[in-house]
Amino acid sequence: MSKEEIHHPTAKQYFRIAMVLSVITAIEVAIFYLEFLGYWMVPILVVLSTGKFALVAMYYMHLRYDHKLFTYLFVSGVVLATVVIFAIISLFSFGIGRW
Amino acid sequence: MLNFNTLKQATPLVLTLLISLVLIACYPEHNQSTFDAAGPVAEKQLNVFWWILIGAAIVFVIVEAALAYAIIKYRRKDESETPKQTHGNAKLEIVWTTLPALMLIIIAIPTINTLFYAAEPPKHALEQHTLKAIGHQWWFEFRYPSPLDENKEIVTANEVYIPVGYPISIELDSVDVIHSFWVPKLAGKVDMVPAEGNKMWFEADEPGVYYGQCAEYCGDSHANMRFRVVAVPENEFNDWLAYQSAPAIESPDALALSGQEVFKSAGCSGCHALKTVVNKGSKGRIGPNLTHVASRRHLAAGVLTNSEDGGPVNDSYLQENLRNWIKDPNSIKPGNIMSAQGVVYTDPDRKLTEEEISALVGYLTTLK
Amino acid sequence: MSTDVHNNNTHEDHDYTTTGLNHRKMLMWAFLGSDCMFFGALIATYLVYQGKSLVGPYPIDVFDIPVTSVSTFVLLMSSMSMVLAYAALTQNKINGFRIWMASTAIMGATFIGFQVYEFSSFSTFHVDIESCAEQKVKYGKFDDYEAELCSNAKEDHVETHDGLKPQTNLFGTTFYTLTGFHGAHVTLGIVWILSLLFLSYKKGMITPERHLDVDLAALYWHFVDVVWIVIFTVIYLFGVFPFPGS
Amino acid sequence: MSSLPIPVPNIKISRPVNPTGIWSWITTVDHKRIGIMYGITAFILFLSGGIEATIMRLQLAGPELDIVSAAIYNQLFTMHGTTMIFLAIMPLSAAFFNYLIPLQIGARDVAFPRLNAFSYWTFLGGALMLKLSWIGGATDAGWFGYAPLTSIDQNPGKGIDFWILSLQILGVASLGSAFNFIVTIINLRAPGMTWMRLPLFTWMSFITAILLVLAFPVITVALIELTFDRYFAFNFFNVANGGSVVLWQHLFWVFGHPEVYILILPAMGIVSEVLPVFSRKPLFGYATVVLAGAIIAFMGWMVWSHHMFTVGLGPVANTVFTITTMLIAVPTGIKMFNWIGTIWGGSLKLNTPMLFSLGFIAMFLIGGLSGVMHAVSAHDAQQQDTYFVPAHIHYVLFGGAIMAILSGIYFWFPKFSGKMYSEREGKLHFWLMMIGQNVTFFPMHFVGLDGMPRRIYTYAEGMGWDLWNAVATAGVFILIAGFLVMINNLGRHWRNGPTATNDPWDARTLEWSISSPPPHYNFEEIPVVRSLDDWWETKYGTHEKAVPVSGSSDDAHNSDIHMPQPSYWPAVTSLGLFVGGYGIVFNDLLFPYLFAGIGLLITVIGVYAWSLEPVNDPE
Ligand code: HEA
Ligand code: HEA
Ligand code: HEC
Ligand code: CUA
Ligand SMILES: [Cu+2]
Repeated sequence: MSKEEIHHPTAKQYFRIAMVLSVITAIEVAIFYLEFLGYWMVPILVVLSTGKFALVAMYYMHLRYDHKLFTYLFVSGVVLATVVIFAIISLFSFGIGRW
Repeated sequence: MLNFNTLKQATPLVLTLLISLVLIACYPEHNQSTFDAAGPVAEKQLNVFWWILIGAAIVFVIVEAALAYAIIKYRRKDESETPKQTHGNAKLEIVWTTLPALMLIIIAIPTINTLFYAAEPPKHALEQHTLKAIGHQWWFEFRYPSPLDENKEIVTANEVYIPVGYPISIELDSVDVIHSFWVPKLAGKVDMVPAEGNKMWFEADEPGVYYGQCAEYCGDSHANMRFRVVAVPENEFNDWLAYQSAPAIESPDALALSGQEVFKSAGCSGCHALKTVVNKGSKGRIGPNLTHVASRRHLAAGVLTNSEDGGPVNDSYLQENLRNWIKDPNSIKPGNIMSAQGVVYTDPDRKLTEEEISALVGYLTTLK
Repeated sequence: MSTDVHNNNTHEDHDYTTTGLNHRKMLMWAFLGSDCMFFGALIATYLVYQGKSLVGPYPIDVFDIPVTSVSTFVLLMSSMSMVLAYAALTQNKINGFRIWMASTAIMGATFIGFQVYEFSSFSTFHVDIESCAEQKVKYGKFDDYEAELCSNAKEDHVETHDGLKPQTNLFGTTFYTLTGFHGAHVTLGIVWILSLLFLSYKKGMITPERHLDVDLAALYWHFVDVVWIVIFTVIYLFGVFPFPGS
Repeated sequence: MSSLPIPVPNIKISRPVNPTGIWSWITTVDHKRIGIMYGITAFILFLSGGIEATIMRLQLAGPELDIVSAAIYNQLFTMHGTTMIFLAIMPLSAAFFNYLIPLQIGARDVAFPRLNAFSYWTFLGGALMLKLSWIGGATDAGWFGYAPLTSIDQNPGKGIDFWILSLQILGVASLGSAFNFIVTIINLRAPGMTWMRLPLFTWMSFITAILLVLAFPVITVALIELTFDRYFAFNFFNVANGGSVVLWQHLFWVFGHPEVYILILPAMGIVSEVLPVFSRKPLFGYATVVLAGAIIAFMGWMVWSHHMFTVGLGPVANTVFTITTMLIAVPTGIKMFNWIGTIWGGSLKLNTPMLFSLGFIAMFLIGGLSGVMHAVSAHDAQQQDTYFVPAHIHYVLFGGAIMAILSGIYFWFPKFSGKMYSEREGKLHFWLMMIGQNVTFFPMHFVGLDGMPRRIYTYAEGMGWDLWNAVATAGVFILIAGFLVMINNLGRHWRNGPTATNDPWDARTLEWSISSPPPHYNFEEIPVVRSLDDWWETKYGTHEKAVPVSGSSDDAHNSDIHMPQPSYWPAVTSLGLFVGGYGIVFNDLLFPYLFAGIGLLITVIGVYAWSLEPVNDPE
């Protein structure tokens, strides 16, 4: 009943996104076994999974087509959670923790 | 009738209070006053405090004065008056954003400086002046590196001697919960975090007895977890350490001998050690080391005083305190582990008799 | 203007709202933002304790990446099926809706099944000295680390640690808690989806006009999916990666 | 809309029709009634926290007193802190949210009336659970419950379990109401009520609600971890297996610091409403004050380790947190100066609410400055865990939050009661508060810097602390006198005070445009807002523009007033949580987790019935 529906992707597009998601997952797992990457694996995997995250949020959760407000509500949680995770880890790594 | 005039009067009142804060708290009798710094760390920390106190006083006076002025000046005189409807002033707002920020930056500089100063002992700190302080519910264990054997440590409790004029590094640890090691006149506190330890340092400028107290809430008798730092000249310190390394005195006195028996049979020796030299890093006993308990000015972690005005130990005080303590530790330190776990306190059948107590007191008094 | 008060409440969907957005949908988004902090705190705990376990088993001992990859794939597909259910409903294809909903629930349940399998196999896991060589083949990576592990296993693993329980070490504690709470979210989602499926057999309960009821469940379901995306990468893929100090 | 078929076979769920008496309160979904229930409950809980404080002060009046035992004292300060923060100030703020936000934004109710009722009942359950734990030994690990004092080894009693479970339940309540107000404020603003026309109290409440939904999950996780440690021997905070007790501190304060701004922002909102009214002048720098509030909330996330300066995070981390903490003084200062800018050049009428708001500025300043002194981490090593911290706490929480809340109570008293209180007694109350709190809390600065640790049940003679402790104890009696005056004043006049007019203060916001107390449906006609301080501009004919920026009253479906129907299910659902909470604490009773299961069942039934009950009455 609201205007948003008009723009919603079709079933076919949903399916295509699912394929992309599966392929990325497959790539992730493959990369995991590429030992020579060493620590480079971390940023690569972070980028790939962020991509998956974004795809699901934007299309399956139709954030792309909805009001920006929803994006703000959700992304503020995502960003804050990420920042807090990093802050706590770094406090432990140069504090009295044993890293 | 109360009215705004009272508020007007409140400002000088609060100011007077602020000044008396300085006066009262500087008064040297106060054993744990942070205003009576007796070492470089505490001094530097105190200096930062003066900076921020001055800053705060300035802000306080400006804001309260503006508030009081506005209240007096702009009272409603006529019910129908409508003042000019001002909505804001960007310039003013910028001013009162930047000025406080500047002020804080100025204060941040000595703060950070002191922070780093207090964090690491100075380069000239000596290895032999590194001691360990270990928090127990509710007393402190101290360990010195043995001057004779680098694999040994000398254990004492609740009273820690340091040589005047040397930076002392302290490795902090705890066996149970978080405690905090604090001697206000020598340095700000640092927490004793179980398993993660911590470190700090301080130095005493003058000989004297400095009061310390556990500052992190640690359970029932947190209030009774105190200790003393005794700063003495270097030679006296060395003598003291040599004396502490010696094992407990065997007194020929009959009462003491029977007390020694009771000490074993009543299970005291299960928790209390009677020799001070132990292997480095070995696990401590549940209770404080008693080898030289009679040489300490206080009993039960600074709660009972065995001397008059911090002077030498007075035997009659000591005996009375020992008696009270052994009779009913719980009345002196609620919740303490000795009465919670010592079999003579938990098992009514094995309750100490008066004679046994007297014997124990007699024996412990000989442990100079 | 009439002032008489009718004591009835029109459905929230039809009320005037300032932004034109639906109340419940906004609530859902705010909740999801908040739930990010919930998982954030759990993940932070996991990462702080990564590599700090005093005894094994360690992630590298128990994780079976191929298996988890499959369950990850299943969860991803369930997200697709959920979005297709929603699309079917908006086009008034009620049967399509039911089929996709059912398949979402089934895939969710499959995921939970994998998790149950994983938990039970972890908790009965033990390092077998003989199979050390075999283990190496199984992962085929980080040989030094594995070798070290196997030699450790000779010393203490076998008798002292029989299986990974939450009580065993920090890894067990944090791993089970984090993935367990994710599993609980999935389970709740399944209950919700099944309730909707059930309601769709009641006349007038699930209609294209009331697609919002399904939309909310779908948002929740996709959220649970994105959380898993993070967990899979950060916990599983990084978990067997030898971080400094671990 | 026609009524919907009832989905659950053979079970007829219907909503209560015009219940009366106690049932009308239990089933109510009216935000005004819920607000009043929140307020009264929280005020009683505040008194209980005050009584706990009074006993503590008596014990500390002199050295080595023996009024309560160490064990009881430790329970007292823990319960006092927890009560004041979670059961007094937060719900008192919630009372204002409930009562005022719909009125201020021109709405007839909140977005989710039943969720609102649920929040209240859940809060009540959590509060009862915590307070009843006095029977049999309450929690005694301090309000921030540092590990490992809360571990099962250290603390085998049920007190900690009650504390954990009640905080979890209270968390559900807070989250519920925070979500509700986020949606309400975004979505139920009257036509023309743009963001920059939102009354300040509503703005600050909105920011608070956002803080709540982001902060509470963190404490929820921390408490879950603690629960698992205690109940199932997990290792989160178990040092023996490599756990870190410092992790608890991080998790707690990641929540805890935003929490203190959750306590103060609504208070700042109240003050920002009161000052303009009694100065007859708009708020100075409205946009800046709003922005400063948002910045405080944002920066509140970056400072949590200032509670951990002595834990040993190292000088680098301490430096970072020193700087971020100090910077928070800047936006707070902006607010302070804007408030002074508001009264500057105004026409001040020193009625009771105004006095309390001015008192707030004077007292919160002291608390803020001692906060900045804490932020000076080099010297915080001397202040941390001494009475200097309680001095700070009470100046910001009593001098700040409580003063502002009292200001709000007097300010809106005519609105929610329809009666006038006695101005003379109100002023007496104010002066007793001002004198009482300074006599009680100012000496804490002295003893703190004089080396008196906090949380000690007794202290030795000759430490130099005797005098100021005695003074502090004396101060409490002034406070008690003050509160007795207040209870008498408001209690008496609520029943038979003179009738209040709709707008006794010549106020500025929409709630004053309707009758006192407001009708069930609030606004006969949803107002169309044309400017900030719309009601004032309407009265004085000084609107910014003649036409609203957007929307018209047509948008609001004015023709019919639809009010939500009462419902049983919110209360039932909360009851389930309460029972479940008890069931978990007494998990060993009868069958393990039997009562927890029953609680869960009740909750599930409640939730299903709630979501399936007809949205309009079938009768
Ligand atoms: C309402 C609650 C509230 C509020 C608003 C604040 C506000 C602040 N708090 Fe406070 N705080 C608590 C509640 C609160 N606090 C509690 C409950 C604890 C103890 C927890 C416990 O241990 O039990 C605590 C503890 C606490 C600590 C830890 C102390 C310790 O344990 O060692 C610190 C340290 O930095 C701190 C700092 C601050 C600062 C910098 C502010 C700032 O936001 C204050 C800013 C305001 C001003 C500065 C005044 C106005 C500004 C101006 C007029 C501008 C000009 C000013 C300058 C240039 C300085 N607080
Ligand atoms: C909102 C927060 C708030 C408020 C309002 C108060 C109010 C008071 N607080 Fe508290 N306080 C805290 C929050 C608060 N406190 C916190 C968070 C802690 C830290 C806890 C911890 O360490 O874990 C603390 C700790 C704390 C301590 C330190 C304890 C210790 O460390 O050992 C002390 C000591 O004096 C104290 C005293 C008081 C007093 C005297 C009041 C007074 O203002 C109370 C005044 C109110 C009353 C006296 C009630 C009045 C009315 C009546 C009694 C009327 C009669 C009754 C009927 C008719 C029914 N508080
Ligand atoms: C379960 C272990 C345990 C047993 C058994 C025990 N104690 Fe103790 N004892 C302690 C602990 C723990 C303390 C420290 C108490 C405190 O300060 O909180 C202590 C303190 C003392 C002190 C004060 C020491 C000081 O440095 O101030 C004396 C003296 C003492 N015990 C004597 C005895 C005697 C005599 C017995 C035998 C009857 C005994 N203890 C049995 C654990 C024990
Ligand atoms: Cu140890 Cu307090
Ligand atoms: Cu803080």
